[in-house]
Amino acid sequence: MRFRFTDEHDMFRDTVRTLFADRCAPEAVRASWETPGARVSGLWEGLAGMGVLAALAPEAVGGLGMDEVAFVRILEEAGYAAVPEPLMEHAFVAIPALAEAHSDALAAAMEGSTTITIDLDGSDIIASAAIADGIVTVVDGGLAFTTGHDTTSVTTIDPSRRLGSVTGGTTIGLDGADVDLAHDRAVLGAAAQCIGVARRLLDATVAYVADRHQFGKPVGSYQAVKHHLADVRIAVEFAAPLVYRAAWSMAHPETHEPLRRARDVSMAKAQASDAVDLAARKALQCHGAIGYTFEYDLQLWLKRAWALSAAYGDARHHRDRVAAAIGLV
Amino acid sequence: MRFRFTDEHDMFRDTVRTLFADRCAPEAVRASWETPGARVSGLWEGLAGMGVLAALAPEAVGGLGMDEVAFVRILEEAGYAAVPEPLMEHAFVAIPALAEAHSDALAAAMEGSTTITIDLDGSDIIASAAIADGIVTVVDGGLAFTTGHDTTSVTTIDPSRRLGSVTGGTTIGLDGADVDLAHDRAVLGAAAQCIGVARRLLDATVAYVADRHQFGKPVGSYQAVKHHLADVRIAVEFAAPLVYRAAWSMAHPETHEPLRRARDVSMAKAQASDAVDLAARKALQCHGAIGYTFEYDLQLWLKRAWALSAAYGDARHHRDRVAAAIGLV
Amino acid sequence: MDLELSQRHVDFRDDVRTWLAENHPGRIASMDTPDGFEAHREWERVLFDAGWSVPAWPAAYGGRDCDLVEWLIYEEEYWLSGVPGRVSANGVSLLAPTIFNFGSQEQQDYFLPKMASGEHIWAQGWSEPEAGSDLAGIKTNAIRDGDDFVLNGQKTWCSRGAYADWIFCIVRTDPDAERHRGLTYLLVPADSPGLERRPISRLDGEPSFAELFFDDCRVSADHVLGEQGQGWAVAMAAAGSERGLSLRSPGRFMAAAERLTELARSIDSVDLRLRDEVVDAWIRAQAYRWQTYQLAAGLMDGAEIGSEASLGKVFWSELDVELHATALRLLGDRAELVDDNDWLDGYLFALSGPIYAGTNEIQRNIIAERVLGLPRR
Amino acid sequence: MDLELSQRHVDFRDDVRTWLAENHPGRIASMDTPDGFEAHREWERVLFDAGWSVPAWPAAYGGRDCDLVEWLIYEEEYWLSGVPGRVSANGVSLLAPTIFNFGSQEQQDYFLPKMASGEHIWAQGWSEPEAGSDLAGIKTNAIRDGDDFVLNGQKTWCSRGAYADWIFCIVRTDPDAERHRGLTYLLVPADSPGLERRPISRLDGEPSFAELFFDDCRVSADHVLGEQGQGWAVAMAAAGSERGLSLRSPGRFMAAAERLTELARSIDSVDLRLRDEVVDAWIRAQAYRWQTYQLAAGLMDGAEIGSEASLGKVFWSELDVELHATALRLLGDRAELVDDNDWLDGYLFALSGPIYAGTNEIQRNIIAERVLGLPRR
Repeated sequence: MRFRFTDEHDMFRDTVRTLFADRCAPEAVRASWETPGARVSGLWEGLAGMGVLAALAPEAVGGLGMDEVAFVRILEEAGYAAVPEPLMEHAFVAIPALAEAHSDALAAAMEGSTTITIDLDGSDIIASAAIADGIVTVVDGGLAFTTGHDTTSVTTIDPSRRLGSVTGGTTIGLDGADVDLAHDRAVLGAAAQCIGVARRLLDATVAYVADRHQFGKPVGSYQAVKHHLADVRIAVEFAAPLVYRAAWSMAHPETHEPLRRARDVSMAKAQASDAVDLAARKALQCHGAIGYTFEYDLQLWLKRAWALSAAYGDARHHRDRVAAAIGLV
Repeated sequence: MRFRFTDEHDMFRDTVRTLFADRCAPEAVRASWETPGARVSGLWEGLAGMGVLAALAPEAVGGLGMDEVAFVRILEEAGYAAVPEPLMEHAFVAIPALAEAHSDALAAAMEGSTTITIDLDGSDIIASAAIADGIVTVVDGGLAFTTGHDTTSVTTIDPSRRLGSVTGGTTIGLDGADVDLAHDRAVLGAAAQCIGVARRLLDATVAYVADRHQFGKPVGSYQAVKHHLADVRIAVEFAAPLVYRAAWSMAHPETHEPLRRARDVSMAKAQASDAVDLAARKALQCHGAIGYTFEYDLQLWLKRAWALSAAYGDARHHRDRVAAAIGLV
Repeated sequence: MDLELSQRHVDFRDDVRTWLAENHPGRIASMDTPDGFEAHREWERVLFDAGWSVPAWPAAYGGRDCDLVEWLIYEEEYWLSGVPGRVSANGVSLLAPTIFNFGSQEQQDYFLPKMASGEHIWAQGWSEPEAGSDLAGIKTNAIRDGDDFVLNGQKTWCSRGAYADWIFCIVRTDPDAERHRGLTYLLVPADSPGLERRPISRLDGEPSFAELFFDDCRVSADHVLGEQGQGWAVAMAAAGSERGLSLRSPGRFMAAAERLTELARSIDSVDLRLRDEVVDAWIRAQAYRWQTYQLAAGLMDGAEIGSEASLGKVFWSELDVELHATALRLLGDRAELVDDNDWLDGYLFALSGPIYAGTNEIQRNIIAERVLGLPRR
Repeated sequence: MDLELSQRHVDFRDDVRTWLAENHPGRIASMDTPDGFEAHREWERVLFDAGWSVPAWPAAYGGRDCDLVEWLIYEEEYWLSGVPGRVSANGVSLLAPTIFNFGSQEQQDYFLPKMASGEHIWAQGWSEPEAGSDLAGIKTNAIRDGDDFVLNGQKTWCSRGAYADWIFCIVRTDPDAERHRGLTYLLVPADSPGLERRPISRLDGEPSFAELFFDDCRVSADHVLGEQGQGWAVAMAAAGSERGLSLRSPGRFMAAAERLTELARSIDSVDLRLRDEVVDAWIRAQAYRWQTYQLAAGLMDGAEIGSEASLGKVFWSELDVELHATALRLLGDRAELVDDNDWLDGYLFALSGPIYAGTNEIQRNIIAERVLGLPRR
């Protein structure tokens, strides 16, 4: 028992953080809104070049053979930077599924010449549909892979999610890929991004209230504001370890009691959703009117918070899954 | 439409408030704990003498013919004073039921030579059982009246509730008395007492934090404490009108749409329960350790808050009743 | 105590209800777009021509001399009917009470009818980048020069500011005076030379406020409301009404709660936890209604509404956020869609409630200090 | 990163579990009654004789030199087994770390073994009527007189204070020094002449604390812990551990959450809203567990636990209240019964959590100022 990230974990995280800081500043996120098909310049190529896209693919096929413990911290950084690309869908769900199924599509996805999103719950609205070359879907209870589809964009509050509905295309089964695992990956990936978004909302708000003065002193010196932000800090502090723990459960199926992965993943998402909801509410309230504007960058994370909190099941849904796992149904 | 108490309403309330202040100070409440059968000296007689016990009985039989709008404010005062006698059960539920049924027991109850409690939901634990001469109960879906029973006291966190279980006795039907109305009376009476308890908790806490100093200034000057108590004030402010409104609905059955009384009564109890729960939590937190002690009087209202919040259905239960009334089931 | 409508009030309610049903203009564009703004102005004119734009005002200025209870009934019917919102709200709710209290006869006669008819749509110019909740920090200068004031500075968060005809401002006429002193309440034509307006968009990109830039902008001294240097007192009187009855009437939240209930009814097997939220919102809308009727009865008997207004501000603004958040949860993955999604639009609007007109943190301070009497420091 | 127990830890866990199962003394009276206090002292002796009273201490003082992970496992098993609580907790959790840090060799050799065996049960004498959260306001005087200090003053809220053998106090040895200065950490025999003790009852009438009255009470200067006048620094080191790992281990809340889950399972058709509360409590107990293991890994690598301890204090104390409140809601009209109602007892105990060891308001200030770096004023 040793709940500590290794220096390698930290270095990999830091490298990706630097890439996001260089390539995915708020202006880049905003630029992605202009047209549904726009990409953040150089980002996908950069991630591919570092091996991030192929991180979870086995070394035998040219991946990094990295485990989920390392990767959830990358996804946390993606939330922190509000990355408007389907990194989670592509690298955390699709690549492992394609690898399990020995799909022909794996190589192109690993080198980043394609971008893959997911549609695991049969919704007619799919995140990143407008920029996806392929979609991992569920057909007859098993995973499948769709390409060559047509996409109609759907306007949402957060255009960087690039939702769309999809018609046509060719679908083939991904035999050997685990549909429940793919679903749990999406849930955990969303939870990890929630943590990153919550941290960013908190950091941005702490900086703002320390600087902004009203009635002759910093807004952040008022006890009410302090306590709002202390509550956010507490929520993040106790949600993050559940995300890491769930990643560890996923990475170590050999030590599984039955249901443990599902239980751990759902605990993580329930707490991460609650944390990011609280962070968004308090960030807006502590910013006041400026936080409510389109021009100010806080909105990038507010909208991401709303979307990710509900994505792949909200806190209520995941508490229900935990209830089932601990014999409370 | 004129939502204003009359001067007569206010005068009657003030008279009873004075009686409670004189006869039912905290020492008197404590004294009632010593033995299960103890009474607050002079209080029941005083209430009888003023006509309070018989307030809801028709003038034709010697009552005051008062309506529920006037009486809920008396019950609010009973909560404010933590009166350890079954005023609500006796005067707000039993007397009207005995009057509707033209019961022989009415006269003695009106003059206060007997004390009557209620058991409307078939519980084996009855409030004020240890001091009751009679119990209004439900038998075969109709109201009934039990006398001559034996009581075994049950020890609870709030000994002034004098809970007991009952065996034996003689039970006769109260033909003509409305069981649903009796139930709604109990709910509304509990709600009114919740408001009074919440007001007392707030007043006591405001006084304490204005006086108590820590770190060189009054505890009540800290913004966190201010906001705790502002929240309590808001909760009481918006719960009380629902109690008055429900009393008016009960007093004016001629203007009833179907289900309106039940809906209004349940709205009142839902909000009053939430308000008194919040008041109790914040009162204890703002007092700190002293509020947690047996010697300090705050506990009289804390315990009453816990009991009344749940009595005759908690907030959840009553929101479910409102759901049914507004077509949400 | 009488909590039923009298026959007179029932007749009044039926009149409003019937008129609104017969004159419902259907869905019109957002009042924060140029076309939508003018469409809303036309709706104001329709209301005005029928005597329904400012029913609580004296007949002389286009009203019906409604008492408070009638006004509350009118508002309930207005919002329940689903007709468009009021582009004139800033003027009618925030400025008009101040003009009635502090305006000269000439000002009243000139401004009030044009406000009632929609000829003048007003925006509020109080906040500045460095003076949000702390209005005493206002820096926009207005220096007297002959019969004019010359304005220099910047205002922000002006709702309707991009298209409004007039702006009611608080400006600093004595640059040496500190904090609350030396402020003046000034009415500014939006087409004044030297005044530039820049729209500010809210979260979803919809222009929703404006910034105003004053660069040697000349405004006639006739347009001072109240006395020069008395702007703080004049403004605070309006701030009382801003936080009070006139800003957000219960009808608005009762209508929203009704619509939320309909939404929940339209969904198969609503999760009990969500249903509980719906019922809670519905009850709270009713609580706000009855507390308001109780407050109105006091006002009609001559009581004044003071710091108690803060209780209502916190209550309705937090109810509004939670009510809309519940609706979005009910909508599930439809919640984030923008097109024809009144709930998302309402949620974004509601989010500003706990912030504007004095943040809820400040309202809670007011409740604690002025209602409960806790020590300031 | 390794989040499974090693074989060594599994063996350790099985040892603890087996020993506790085989030596469970059954239900014993409350430690706040005279008989219950002595029964709990006997239980301490049983633990000590088997080497399970202070497993994290050095073997020389009766411990097993457990590392932090082993200690956390021990605590999980301890609470899950349902054996009696620890009457020695004040000494072992709050005082012992201070003795290890600041005590002389002589003090360590004298006090630690007796604390481990239950021969000395300790109470904390820090709070005073006018110095609750604000310990710098301490007024109890201790004036040096030859080899003794002479104490006058009053302490309050001393858990176990009515029957304890020794009391660890903070007293003012320099009456002219202000606030934090001039305080001294002093160990006081409970049977000292001039010391009177009065039990204070909590809400349900159970004696739960004591007041201490010092009237020319003489205490040997040998019993100063650390240096005279350095009491604040010495106490703050212990306050760190009070708020940190040693005060409330995750095992306590995991066990409570398990019992809550069992309670919910035992009830037919639990309301979904209540079930949701149960699950939330269960998840939060797990969150506290894993956050603690993460913290422990840092500590074992030489990191220090500072203001971050406040995060845990707020989290566990509010979890504890809500967990017990949920249980009472599940019990319905059985909740208020006193006899054999561990949940009511636990609720009353939990209510003190957000108050003692620095109120949660103060903890949130600490988080905001020292963890987030917000300005103090």
